[in-house]
Amino acid sequence: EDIKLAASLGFTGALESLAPDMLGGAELAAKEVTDSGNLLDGSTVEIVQSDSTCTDAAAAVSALERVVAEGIKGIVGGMCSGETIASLENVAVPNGIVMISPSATSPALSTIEDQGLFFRTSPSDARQGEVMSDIIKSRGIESVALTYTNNDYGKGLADSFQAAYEAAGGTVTINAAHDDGKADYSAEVAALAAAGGDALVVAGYVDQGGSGITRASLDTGAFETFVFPDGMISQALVDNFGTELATSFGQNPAAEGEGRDNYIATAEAAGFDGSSAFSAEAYDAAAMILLAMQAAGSSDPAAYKDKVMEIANEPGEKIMPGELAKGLELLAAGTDIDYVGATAVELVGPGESAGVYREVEFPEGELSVVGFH
Amino acid sequence: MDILNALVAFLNFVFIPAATYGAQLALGALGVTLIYGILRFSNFAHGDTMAFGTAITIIVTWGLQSLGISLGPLPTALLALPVGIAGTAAVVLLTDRTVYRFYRAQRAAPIILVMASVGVMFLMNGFTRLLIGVDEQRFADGARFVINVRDFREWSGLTEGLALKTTQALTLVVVVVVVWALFWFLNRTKSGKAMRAYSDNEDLALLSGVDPERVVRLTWIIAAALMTIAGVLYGLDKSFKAFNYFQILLPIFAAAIVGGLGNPLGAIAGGFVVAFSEVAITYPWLKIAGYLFPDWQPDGLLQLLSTEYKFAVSFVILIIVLLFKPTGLFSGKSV
Amino acid sequence: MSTNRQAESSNPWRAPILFAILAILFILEGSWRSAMFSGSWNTSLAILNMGLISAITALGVNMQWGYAGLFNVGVVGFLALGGLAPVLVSLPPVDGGWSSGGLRVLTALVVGLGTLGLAVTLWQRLRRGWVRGLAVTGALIAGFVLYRNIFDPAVIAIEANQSAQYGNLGGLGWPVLISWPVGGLFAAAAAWGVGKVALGLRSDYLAIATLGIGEIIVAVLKNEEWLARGVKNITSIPRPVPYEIALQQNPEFQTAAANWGFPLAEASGIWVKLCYMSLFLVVLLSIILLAELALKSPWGRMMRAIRDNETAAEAMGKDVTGRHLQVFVIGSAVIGIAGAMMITLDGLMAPTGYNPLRYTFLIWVMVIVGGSGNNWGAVLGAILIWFLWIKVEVWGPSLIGVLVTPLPEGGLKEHLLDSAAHMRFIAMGLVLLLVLRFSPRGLVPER
Amino acid sequence: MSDSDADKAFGKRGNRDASIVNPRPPGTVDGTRKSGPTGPGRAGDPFLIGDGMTGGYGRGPDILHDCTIAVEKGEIAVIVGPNGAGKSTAMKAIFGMLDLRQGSVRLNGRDITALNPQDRVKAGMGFVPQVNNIFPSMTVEENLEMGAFIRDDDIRETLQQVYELFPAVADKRKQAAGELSGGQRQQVAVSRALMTRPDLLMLDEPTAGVSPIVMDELFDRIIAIARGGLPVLMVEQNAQQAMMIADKAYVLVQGRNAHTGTGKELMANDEVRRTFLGG
Amino acid sequence: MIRVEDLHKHFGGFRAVDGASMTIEKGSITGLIGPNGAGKTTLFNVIAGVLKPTSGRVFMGDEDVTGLPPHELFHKGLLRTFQLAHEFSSMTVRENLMMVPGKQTGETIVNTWFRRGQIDREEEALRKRADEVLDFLTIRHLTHEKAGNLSGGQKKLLELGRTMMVDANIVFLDEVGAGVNRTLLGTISDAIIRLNKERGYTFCVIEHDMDFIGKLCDPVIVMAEGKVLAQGSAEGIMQNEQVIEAYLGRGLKNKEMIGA
Ligand SMILES: Nc1ncnc2c1ncn2[C@@H]1O[C@H](COP(=O)(O)OP(=O)(O)OP(=O)(O)O)[C@@H](O)[C@H]1O
Ligand SMILES: Nc1ncnc2c1ncn2[C@@H]1O[C@H](COP(=O)(O)OP(=O)(O)OP(=O)(O)O)[C@@H](O)[C@H]1O
Ligand SMILES: CC(C)C[C@H](N)C(=O)O
Ligand SMILES: [Mg+2]
Ligand SMILES: [Mg+2]
Repeated sequence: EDIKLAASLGFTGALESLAPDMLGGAELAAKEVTDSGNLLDGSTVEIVQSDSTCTDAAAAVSALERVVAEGIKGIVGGMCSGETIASLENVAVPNGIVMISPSATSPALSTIEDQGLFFRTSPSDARQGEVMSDIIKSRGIESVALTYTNNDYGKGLADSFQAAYEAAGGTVTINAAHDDGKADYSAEVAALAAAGGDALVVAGYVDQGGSGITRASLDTGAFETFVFPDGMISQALVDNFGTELATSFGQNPAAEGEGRDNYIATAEAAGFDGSSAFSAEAYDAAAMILLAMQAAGSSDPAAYKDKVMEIANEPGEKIMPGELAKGLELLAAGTDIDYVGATAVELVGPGESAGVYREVEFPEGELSVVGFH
Repeated sequence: MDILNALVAFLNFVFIPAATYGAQLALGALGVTLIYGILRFSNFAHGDTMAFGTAITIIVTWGLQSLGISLGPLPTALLALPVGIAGTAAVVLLTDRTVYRFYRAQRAAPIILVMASVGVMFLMNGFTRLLIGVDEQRFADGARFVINVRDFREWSGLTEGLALKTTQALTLVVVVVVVWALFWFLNRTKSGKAMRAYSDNEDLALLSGVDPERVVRLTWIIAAALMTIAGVLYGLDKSFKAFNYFQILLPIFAAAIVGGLGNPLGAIAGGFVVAFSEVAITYPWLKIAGYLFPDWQPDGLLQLLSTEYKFAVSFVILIIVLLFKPTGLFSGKSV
Repeated sequence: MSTNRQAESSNPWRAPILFAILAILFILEGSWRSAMFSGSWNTSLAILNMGLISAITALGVNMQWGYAGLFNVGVVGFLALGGLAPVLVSLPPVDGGWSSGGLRVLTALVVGLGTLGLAVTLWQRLRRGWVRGLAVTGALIAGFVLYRNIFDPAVIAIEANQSAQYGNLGGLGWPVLISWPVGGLFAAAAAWGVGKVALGLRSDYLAIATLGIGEIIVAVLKNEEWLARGVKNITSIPRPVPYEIALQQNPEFQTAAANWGFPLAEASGIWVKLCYMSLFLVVLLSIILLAELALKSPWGRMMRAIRDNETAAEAMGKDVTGRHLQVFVIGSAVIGIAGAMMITLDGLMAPTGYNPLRYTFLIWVMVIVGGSGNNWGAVLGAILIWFLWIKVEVWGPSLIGVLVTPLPEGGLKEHLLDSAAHMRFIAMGLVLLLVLRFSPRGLVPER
Repeated sequence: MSDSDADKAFGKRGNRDASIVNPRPPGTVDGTRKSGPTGPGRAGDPFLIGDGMTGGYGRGPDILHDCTIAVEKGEIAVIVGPNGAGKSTAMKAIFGMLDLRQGSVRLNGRDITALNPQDRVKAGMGFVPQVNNIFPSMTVEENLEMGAFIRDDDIRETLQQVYELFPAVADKRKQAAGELSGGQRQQVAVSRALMTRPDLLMLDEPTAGVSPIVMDELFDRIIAIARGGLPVLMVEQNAQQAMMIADKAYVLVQGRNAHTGTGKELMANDEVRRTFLGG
Repeated sequence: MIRVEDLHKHFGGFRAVDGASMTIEKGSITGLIGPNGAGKTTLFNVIAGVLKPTSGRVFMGDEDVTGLPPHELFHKGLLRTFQLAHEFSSMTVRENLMMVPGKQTGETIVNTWFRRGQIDREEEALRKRADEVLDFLTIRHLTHEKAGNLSGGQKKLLELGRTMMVDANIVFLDEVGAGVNRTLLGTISDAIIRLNKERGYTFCVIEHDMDFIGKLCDPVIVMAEGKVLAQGSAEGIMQNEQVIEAYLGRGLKNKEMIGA
């Protein structure tokens, strides 16, 4: 059989720079599985692209309708929460296709009516807010300014953080949105600087407004200490700012262990940046769809949707990135597996990643991990 | 002392950033206005052509850097700029030749030209991405600061710091030079006068022996230079990202309209009006008030509106400006 | 100019032929699986439905531009405002939303509007001079402070109410179809305000004012959570048509689907889309009917006269500003209706999606490509451009695939293939330029 | 100004939004056209002759039908005729602003039919159109400089001569031409054409809307110019005065030569006077 | 009929109309002449509501109409033509006429949906009236021509025709003669006289052709530099030294060079 999976990602539009590495992840998984020849008696897997544009729900839906017509058996995506919800409600549910999003993190997706078809390999932002609050408190910082990218991700994260932080006795001097892709962030930085605080929490995207805000804050001397959540933590951040982040820190979902490192290395060999945000999650999403198919012995979404939770969680043999062939073999043999993958997948509740976060610092212009939460 | 602190805070967070941004917008608006005045349509491809010119400049800059050539404290991109301008001019002339000239000869309604420019916008958009990709690119090198916050604090003994980046200083200087050169060109040289004459009355310019196609070519070349310079300065100061150059189109048009379309002086003023209204209106005055009235302890941030509305507010300002100056800031004289 | 218009005499068959070609495109899309087409009726109908909504939007823009020469660059704003209607009309009310601060918010809004009204009255009543300036400024500041004092706490209270799931006021729980005209009303009200300020002044005002209102409306939708949850989005907006899942479980439908020979899931999708399509067609055709009736009567003649020569029309007793306001409001209302329909179709309100490229420029392209001033042209342009906008996503990469075949394997080829997604824009640009080249007055020129 | 030019914006159509397109009237001549080669003239030609011209605008119907207009050195030739007869069209045809379908234009012993207007200026022709004949936002002096655009030599002397010829123009030299009154504009327009140092001056209704005193002034100048050796070809509706000064006069009707003769002859012709000159 | 009191209209610092006062009597054909730039057109525009005066008042009968917009003045019976013809160029000649009458049922958008019958009846009546006007102006053969294709003089006739579609009180004509063939101008002046006699229109006419003014107008008002310079009968004005000095001139100086 020739199995097609859709990669519904924003190849054009506001987050177009993240999409290629995410696609790379999904394709890597597909290639690994195809090459192994172990899936459902030697089926091959092909990834078809569907441009979700990240922001235009209608275009995302139309594009997805099209690939559904091509007979896809599962969807890796969508990318941004808004467009993901639209695709889920308008395409995936009506057509009964499984959808695993690597990056849609809005808490709203936890409660959505999904007929058991929707999963995600990233945790809900509700959790990260709490983790971030703990980290900041533990460093003895009592007041912060907060800026977030103005979408459901940024807003949700900012709100959950503010609630957690204030409950723990901290002060948020200002909670201001910034829009991505704007020409200039002077006004935002001026406002943040005027409000003051011991640190600035930048709940944004590293190659979007988040970096712009950080840059301008450093240049004008508005803040010296920054707190970065997942949208910001990446090699690009270190490249951009180097030693200027000596006192800054942050956290992002990333499990302990060699899974992630393996993945990054493999990705580099395959010619893309595996440490780019949500690239690993995309790999895991694709891998999980394929493993679930194997577990169900069928590529029919109605059959394999119930297997996703099984292969993702304990009990079973741990499967790391690069070991998909082994996983398929085990499943074919009827052995239970526990897919760990590049992001230490552990699905909880309605099928979303439980979320292990690593705490990082940037001494001497290098990213270094100081602990896990 | 406190008054000085207040002043420095204002300069650092409002004045210098807004002036830089305003200068970048002004250059963009100048190009828009020039094309509007002479070719008679609003060029929607402006932002994406800026991106294209910048992309060429960046690639050349990389080449120079890899050869070890640099400009000392100034960004190497300045050396690459002429190449960028030449490349952009070539591309723009090619589009004129293949797209706009047809409609000019047909005397098509100008809205058609506007829509054709939307088509060109899509093309440029795609080509830029093919050329340099979608990622963010930083290409500023050389010294980062003329004055930085820490040095300023030490030197002045104030609590507030003041920073002036090389790129900011560069932007302001370049804008002054470019604007002066443009005005000198338009008002003093024969070719400049031919351009103004053509803009004023096409047929009569023809009857005076002006070659209209030469004027058109000249306009595109100057516009290409303005676009590339604006794009590179903007990219140096912020960073290069193809998508942002589409986003900057809106404020550029706003600036050009407020200034009175077709009017170069207006374009410059418009750029600064837009920039300052964006930054100043949403500024929380708490800190400055704190310096000026140390005893007053307001509970809010003294922010008129939150920054989410900065763009919206700047439009309201623009409408108010227009209500008091119904023909734009500088009407009458045009390109 | 005039000559070149006369020469291109309009062929009465032009529009029907073009519509037939368009129909064939959709049929191919629905039935022929190939490199060019998906061969799925679901895709075909999905494109068509969105195309119909675009057509209604384009009709609204065409009324403003084609009939009256008004340049509206805030299409996205009116569309978004219309989209607010389904949220406020058809969602069930949120428990505790109203009691936590609903009335106070309404009071605050009344205070805000009252302040503006007061300021305008003062401006008109008082004599020119510094007293007037002072009085107006004073009234505005006082009003603003009062407004913020009532508004802010109320909003905080509402947004705190079950903020993860709601945090908004919710709607009235009425049938969603009612929200379509309501969306029109919303947009019309905003247009009236904009028109009052900007029309009758230099035409640039309208451009700036609409550009601004577009930004403002979208900013409000993004940031005013109490209204429609802002960027946290509203999902599961009720539908006027059955749900696929319900159909799939309905035995009658199951047998019907079997009779047609379609798989159940596919059949349910097609059925739902057909339902939407009929609703949209009814709206579209009624709007066209009303518009054509108006155009082919003294009102239309008056509008043509105004567009032709404002000064002379004014001297011949026509209230040019009044008519402009009328057309602007009506056109915006039509856009608002389309906005409400779009949200109904999407079932989702995500304000971050309202970007001007897609909802202002693309609509303009539709109107101009179709032929401004001509209702059928606008419809044709809208559906065609929407079709292409969706299809170039496929055609672009295949195009680049064909283009690079002669290239040697290596970095450049790799790079080009990687960038295939951006071919969408290049292909779109090419299509647009080609259409404009071969029919520079639009596909179906006016008259 | 206020109520005249403003609404021509889009070829007299609506959609005149100033925020996307420049509302100033666009040109009517295709500036992209390239010149063809010039040919030899014919023996016995007058200084300028538009010979057997037939043609119209764009792809529209013929407006001129086998129409011939000529002028000799030192003479004034006047074209009169009813509105819409094709007088302005004939002038434009001679100047290459529309394609001739038949006939030729010969100047000073050369066949210039294939030249575009820009090159005819270089060949020594000066033209003052009926409307839109100044650069409104440029100063009067800049208007004159534009007149001298094709010249590379020192223009100060010519400038001085023109100022002497038109003192009213000299007074306003620093003012934007668009701020002048109708009569002054006409003088600027004629001055601009003179700055080219043309070998031939063509004027399309230079006195329309001009007060009697300024009209006399203009006619005086035109006579002086012509007698200075520069041939003048002009269209006039103030036929009675025009006929008085005309060495040669053409009556055009529906694009054809209806009557030709000296001004005095035509004035003496009763039928011509009644039907065309309003006598 | 129309009384103008101490009217000023300044553009920036420039005083285009500088304290003009005049009265246009009911039933008269008043001429308005003056050098180029005297402010005649500006005065017209102020009276017709196109421009707002800097100061001064305009009365129509006893009513103060200063600053009313043009379309309201139209409904009070004040009509005007333009110095350069302002036809609706993309509409036919007949449509140009039919659009003139105000308060048509079919001009209200709701009526176009629900009252087609009445609209059709009104249109029929309008069409008839338009054809009568075209007959009167002797351009019936151009009924279906696009107005933009008319020649200069025909456009001026059409402008005049529009004033006949409704019952006007006063008509302002701005240089109907400029660029118009003198023979055709005779037809136009006949038409003006007939309208004045048969329908009792009051006219105010700007013109530079003194034959035309002399034949048609009484009284004649002379403006210069934004002020009223003189006023009186046509013959009287043409003898007035000041007027000759400022406006009429004394004929050609280069007479001796003619007809060499
Ligand atoms: N640009 C144009 N396109 C098409 N037809 C035109 C154009 N200009 C003029 N015409 C037509 O050509 C004919 C002759 O026009 P022309 O301007 O030559 O007349 P004219 O003799 O100069 O009249 P007038 O005395 O009114 O200036 C008229 O019927 C006119 O409608
Ligand atoms: N919008 C304007 N802005 C500035 N100046 C103006 C404007 N309109 C008219 N003027 C000036 O006002 C003066 C009077 O102009 P107006 O058109 O009333 O003269 P006129 O008496 O009608 O002359 P003509 O006989 O040439 O038509 C002129 O000097 C003119 O330049
Ligand atoms: C691609 C991601 C950064 C998207 C983001 N997490 C969202 O939910 O919208
Ligand atoms: Mg003429
Ligand atoms: Mg006048």
